[in-house]
Amino acid sequence: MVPYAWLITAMPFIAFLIIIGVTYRRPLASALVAITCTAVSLMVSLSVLVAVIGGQTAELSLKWAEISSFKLELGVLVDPMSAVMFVVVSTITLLVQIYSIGYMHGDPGFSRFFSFLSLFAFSMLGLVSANNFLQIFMFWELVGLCSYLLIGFWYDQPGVALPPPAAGMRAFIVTRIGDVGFLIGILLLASAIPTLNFNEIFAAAEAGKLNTTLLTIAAVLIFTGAVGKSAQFPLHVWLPDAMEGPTPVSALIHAATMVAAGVYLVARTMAIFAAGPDSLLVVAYIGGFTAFLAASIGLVMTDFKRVIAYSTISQLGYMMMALGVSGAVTAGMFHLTTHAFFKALLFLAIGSVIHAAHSQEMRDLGGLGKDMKITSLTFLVGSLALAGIPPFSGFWSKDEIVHAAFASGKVGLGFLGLIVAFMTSFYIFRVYFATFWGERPAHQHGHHVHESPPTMTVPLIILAVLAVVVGWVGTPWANYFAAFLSPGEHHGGGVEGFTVMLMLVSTLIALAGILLAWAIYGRRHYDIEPLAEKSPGLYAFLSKKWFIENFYYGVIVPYGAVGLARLCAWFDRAIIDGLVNGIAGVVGGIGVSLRRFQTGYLQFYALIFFAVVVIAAVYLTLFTGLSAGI
Amino acid sequence: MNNFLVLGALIFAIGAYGVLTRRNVVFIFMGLEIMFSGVGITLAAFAQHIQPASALGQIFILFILTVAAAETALGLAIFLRLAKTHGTVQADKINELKG
Amino acid sequence: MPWLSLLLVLPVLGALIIFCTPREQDKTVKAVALLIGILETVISLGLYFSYDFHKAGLQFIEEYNWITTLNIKYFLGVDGLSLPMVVLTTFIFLCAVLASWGMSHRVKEYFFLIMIMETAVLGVFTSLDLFLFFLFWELELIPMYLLIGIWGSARREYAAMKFIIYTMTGSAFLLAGFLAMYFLAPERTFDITQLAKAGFAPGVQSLLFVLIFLGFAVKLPVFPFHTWLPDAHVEAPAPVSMILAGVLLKMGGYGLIRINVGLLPEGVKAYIPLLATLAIINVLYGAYVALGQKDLKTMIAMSSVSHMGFVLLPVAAMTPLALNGAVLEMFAHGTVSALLFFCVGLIYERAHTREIKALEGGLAACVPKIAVAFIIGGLASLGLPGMSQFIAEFLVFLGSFPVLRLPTVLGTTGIVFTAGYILWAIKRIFYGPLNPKWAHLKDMQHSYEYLPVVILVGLTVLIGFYPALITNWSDSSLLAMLR
Amino acid sequence: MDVLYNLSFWLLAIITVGSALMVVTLKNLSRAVIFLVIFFLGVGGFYFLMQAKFLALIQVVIYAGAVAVIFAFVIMLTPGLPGTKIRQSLNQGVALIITGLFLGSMSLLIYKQLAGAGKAAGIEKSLSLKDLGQVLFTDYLLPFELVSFVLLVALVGAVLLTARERGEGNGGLE
Repeated sequence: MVPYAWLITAMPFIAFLIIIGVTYRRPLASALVAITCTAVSLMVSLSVLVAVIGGQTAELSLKWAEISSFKLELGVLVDPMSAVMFVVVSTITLLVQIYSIGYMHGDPGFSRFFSFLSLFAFSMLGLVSANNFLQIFMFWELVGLCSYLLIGFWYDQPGVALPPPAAGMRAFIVTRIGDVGFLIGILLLASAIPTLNFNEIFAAAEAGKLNTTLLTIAAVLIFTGAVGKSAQFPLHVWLPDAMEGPTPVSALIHAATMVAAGVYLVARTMAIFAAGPDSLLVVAYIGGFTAFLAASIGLVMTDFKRVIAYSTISQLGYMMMALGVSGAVTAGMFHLTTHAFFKALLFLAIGSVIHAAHSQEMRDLGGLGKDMKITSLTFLVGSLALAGIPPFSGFWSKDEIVHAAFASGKVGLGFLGLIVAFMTSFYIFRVYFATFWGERPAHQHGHHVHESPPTMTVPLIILAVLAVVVGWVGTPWANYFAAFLSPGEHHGGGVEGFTVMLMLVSTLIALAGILLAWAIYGRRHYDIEPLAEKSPGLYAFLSKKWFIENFYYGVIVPYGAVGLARLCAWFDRAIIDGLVNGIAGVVGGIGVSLRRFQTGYLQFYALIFFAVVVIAAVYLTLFTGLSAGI
Repeated sequence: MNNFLVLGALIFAIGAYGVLTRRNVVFIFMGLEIMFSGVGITLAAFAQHIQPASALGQIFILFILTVAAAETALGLAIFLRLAKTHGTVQADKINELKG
Repeated sequence: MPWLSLLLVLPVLGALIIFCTPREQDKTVKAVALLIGILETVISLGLYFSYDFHKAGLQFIEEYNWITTLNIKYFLGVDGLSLPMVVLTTFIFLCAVLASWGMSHRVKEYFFLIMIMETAVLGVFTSLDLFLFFLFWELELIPMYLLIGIWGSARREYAAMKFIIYTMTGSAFLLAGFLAMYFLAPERTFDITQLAKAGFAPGVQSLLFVLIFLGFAVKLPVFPFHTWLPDAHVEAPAPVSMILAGVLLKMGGYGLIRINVGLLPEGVKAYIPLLATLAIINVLYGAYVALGQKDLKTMIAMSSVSHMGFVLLPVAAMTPLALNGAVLEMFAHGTVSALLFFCVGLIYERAHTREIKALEGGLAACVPKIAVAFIIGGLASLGLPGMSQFIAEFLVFLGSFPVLRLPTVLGTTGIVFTAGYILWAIKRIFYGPLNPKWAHLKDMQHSYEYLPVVILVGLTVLIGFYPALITNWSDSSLLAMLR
Repeated sequence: MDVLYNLSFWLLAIITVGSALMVVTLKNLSRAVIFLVIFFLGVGGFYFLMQAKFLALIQVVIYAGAVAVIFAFVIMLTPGLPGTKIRQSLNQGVALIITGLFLGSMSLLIYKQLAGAGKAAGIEKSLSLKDLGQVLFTDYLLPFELVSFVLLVALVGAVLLTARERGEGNGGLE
């Protein structure tokens, strides 16, 4: 099936075209088209994965344009990393699409929604399959577009915290700042070696043909792109806002796939990072700091969707840290995979809650576990996976990261990882207890809550199963995942005492977080925040998100961008144009004074004319050689 | 030949003087005619002196004469029109070219 | 068959027919203009695809002596640099004719002028004799002046006057440069192909460069000669804006590449820092000014200034890759800006305002099709992959970076600001709850409203998906030129 | 021969210059026209002296005949014009200086530069009318036709300009 790998990318695009061209007015047909095409993609992805496990890899390439002997190509790179991503992306896309039939039921933009979802699947799969920098950048931008369109999907709604189109715009522009860095990184590489093909560049980098400093700078610049897309500090601010989009979108784009594209990018270009090792430090520390920053904010958010959004940022930070400390792709990609499943699960589960209770504010919710058994149970599975309780998938991948941090000698980052693990299990169970346990708040009693329809619960169940089992491919005893992804290296040969101890410690830490959450929120309805009473300063600091957004949207945007722009516009009008008009005025003045000569009397003109001719004649006669004879 | 040339220049100058000083448009035209004649004489003198065998000079004058005649006819027609619309034939009363 | 002459003569013929049509028969006038527009497009496409780009160089040459004593020739020919511009021109004029279908004020004169202008613009792109080039260059001004001055909005006379004075001043320098070149050439000639071999001394080249650059800089426009553009755009009717942004600016870019780069490479080299600086000022300053605009049309006009910086940057870099990007950028920006101006025209026609603040309020709900068209145009303008401008700008960056590192890096930041002002405008105008005062607005209904959108979006997407359609043509010619 | 030639030259010169002066100085239009006719005849005489017989003929027929008659017609067609005295213009002094300067510089030029060349201007064989026609209708056919077209346009234009517009009434000077 490997030669047909391009179908994986092409199918969703076909779906997109069919939906906007043919079935736009028939919502259910649109959904069917989208799901069928994604299913085909998934099938091809699975067969490709099987083939790749069997040892096949391939690089399909198509010459797109050749300009001054510089080749631009489009291609499909089939290797273990992309094969895994194909399966992850198409699986989650398929489940989210099925889920959306129920979630988006009756929405006037139903077909539009599915066309955008298909376009996104196309872009994301194209990004994954890229075999060169141009292609990955193109699809990188396209997933950004889909994100923009889908965040602002309900373009005429007021939104929860800000209007969806505004959120979409912020998301696009903030990520684009990162993209500029990415673009410059690509340009830097292309100026050193005249190609954009991954394998050629990596081969050159590994062979040491390229300058180390250049590679380090290029790697950091590429990482800038990942910082934007994967919502790492300092460009993380867009992701919580992106929660204004429909929840299936949050699950698919802003939890499982697109935000992980940054991690995938770093993993994909690891050869460049490895050749400029200082860049890995940047990756590790930015990742670690982001993990901590986001987790700390997640502790105090009262909108549960935002809690999970910050959790996503935090987990992405984890992945970056994994890539940074290990200098290898395995741990980060493993966490990406497990996280994709359990985070999609969490989002879809809270989507189910939002769908039923029409609120995402924890103060308004509580005691939903009785009415929504499936949702409650699947959310619990997701929470356990996120918290890192064995044998759920999150445990294995998270443990590998912490282990890698300690193993690399960056003990600080290792401890940071453990602290974040504690915070993680605390905040996610805070959400769980506050939403599904306890009593419903008094003002919500009249509103009866139903379990969601099967189109929504079935994907939840499937994802819950996956969230449990996916981690088993990468246990320290038998790390098939690592062996598959980087076959050359030595993996899971023996489990040392340190590994076992670390597993125990991290499990205990996670359990402690759960217990603390239960102690505070488990027994009563969530309405007061103990931290707010005990340490109002810290609480304000956290709930204002470290004042980072205040700085961005309160200082940089109004003064640095809009204010400066208005100043420029004024400058253009008043100074530049004024200068021009001033010159015009001077010329006009000269014209007015010259106008006196225009008496309008023909004979006056004739006189002047003749006089000039005569003067010329006299001059020629007397003062030039003309009169001296021929 | 020099005499002819000087004569041509003299006639031209007289015509120009007329054009410049007269107020009546008809007089201006007469001045113009005189100027044309001066040019014609000069041209004929040169033609005879430099290239007597070729007909070029004479043909040139012929064309000038023709065009001048046409010009006079048109000019006088304009004059009549002017007299009708402006009620004056004095050039210094007509200043529509004033900017 | 003298196809190029036919290309030039057809619009004049159309203009004559329109001239002879009785005043009341608007329909006939429009039909004639449309017919000519379609014929021109078909011919230009025919030329485009029968041009053999493997062989590079000038083809379809027509050369006749015109004014023998001055060695001025009627010399036409196209290569991979001018052909995309020719095709762009015919398409944009076709769209402009369609966009003018609803015109009711002095229809005959309007289409007459449009036809004359088409000839002039095509003449600029096809003539290979500088004298002829200049003739067409000037011929284009008159219809434009009248089109802005008669069919414009409130301050039309001011804008038209500003336009003509600016460009005439530029033309004066241009003419001086051409004449200087004519007299300095070993054998007095205006023939571009011969001037390319003239081998001017570097000092002479840099002098000539300044003169000619000034002429083209006004047209492109380059900061600080750009202030005519917003005024002209704002006052001109929408179809004229389409032509102005779609084609006329490209004359400046084309001239820069054909004459400044092609004939005076040493001159370019002498001014690389200045050119790169100006290009970056264009990109960033243009974007910033656009961000600060209150009027939608001014905003798009300033975005043109910003994007034309991406045409100037390759001129400074002078690498084939970057210049290919510049050609592509000119083509792409031609279609995209025409699309945007067309959409603004549609909105203005309905809402009678262009003020972003006044328009605010969920127009997507009442005019979804216009909204989609504008959003596609906006996304293309901010360089979305799959649209032509992305690949153009990518090539510009790719080609310029090895030569001009810092300017290119600064230039790339421009894409953020572009995204900023375009998305901001889209958000404010089309999104949000529907403002009741706009509830009565009608969406696109007529085929003459759909067709330009379809054509322009089609071209944008086509080139975005398959840029080789332009680069295969431009590449060989540019390589030959730079060699 | 020479004497006769010189004599006739000087005589013609006096007549021509004198009548030209009269034309530009007289205040009475009708008399000025008479002097114009004399002037034209004098110019014709010069052409004759310069062996350009055909030109002389043309000069007499067209100018002394037709053009002068047009002038006369115009003067008479314009009410209140014949016989009235019309003031000279203001710029007499300036005009005099300028024309004088012109004349001076020209004379200087002619006498200095063409000093030795005058002798060659003897009596040459005159071009026959046949030769002239031969050249005119072969080599210069196109200009000839063009000039005839110009004449036609002038004719149409003159008619158009002087024709009364519809509804203009009887026109004329008020």
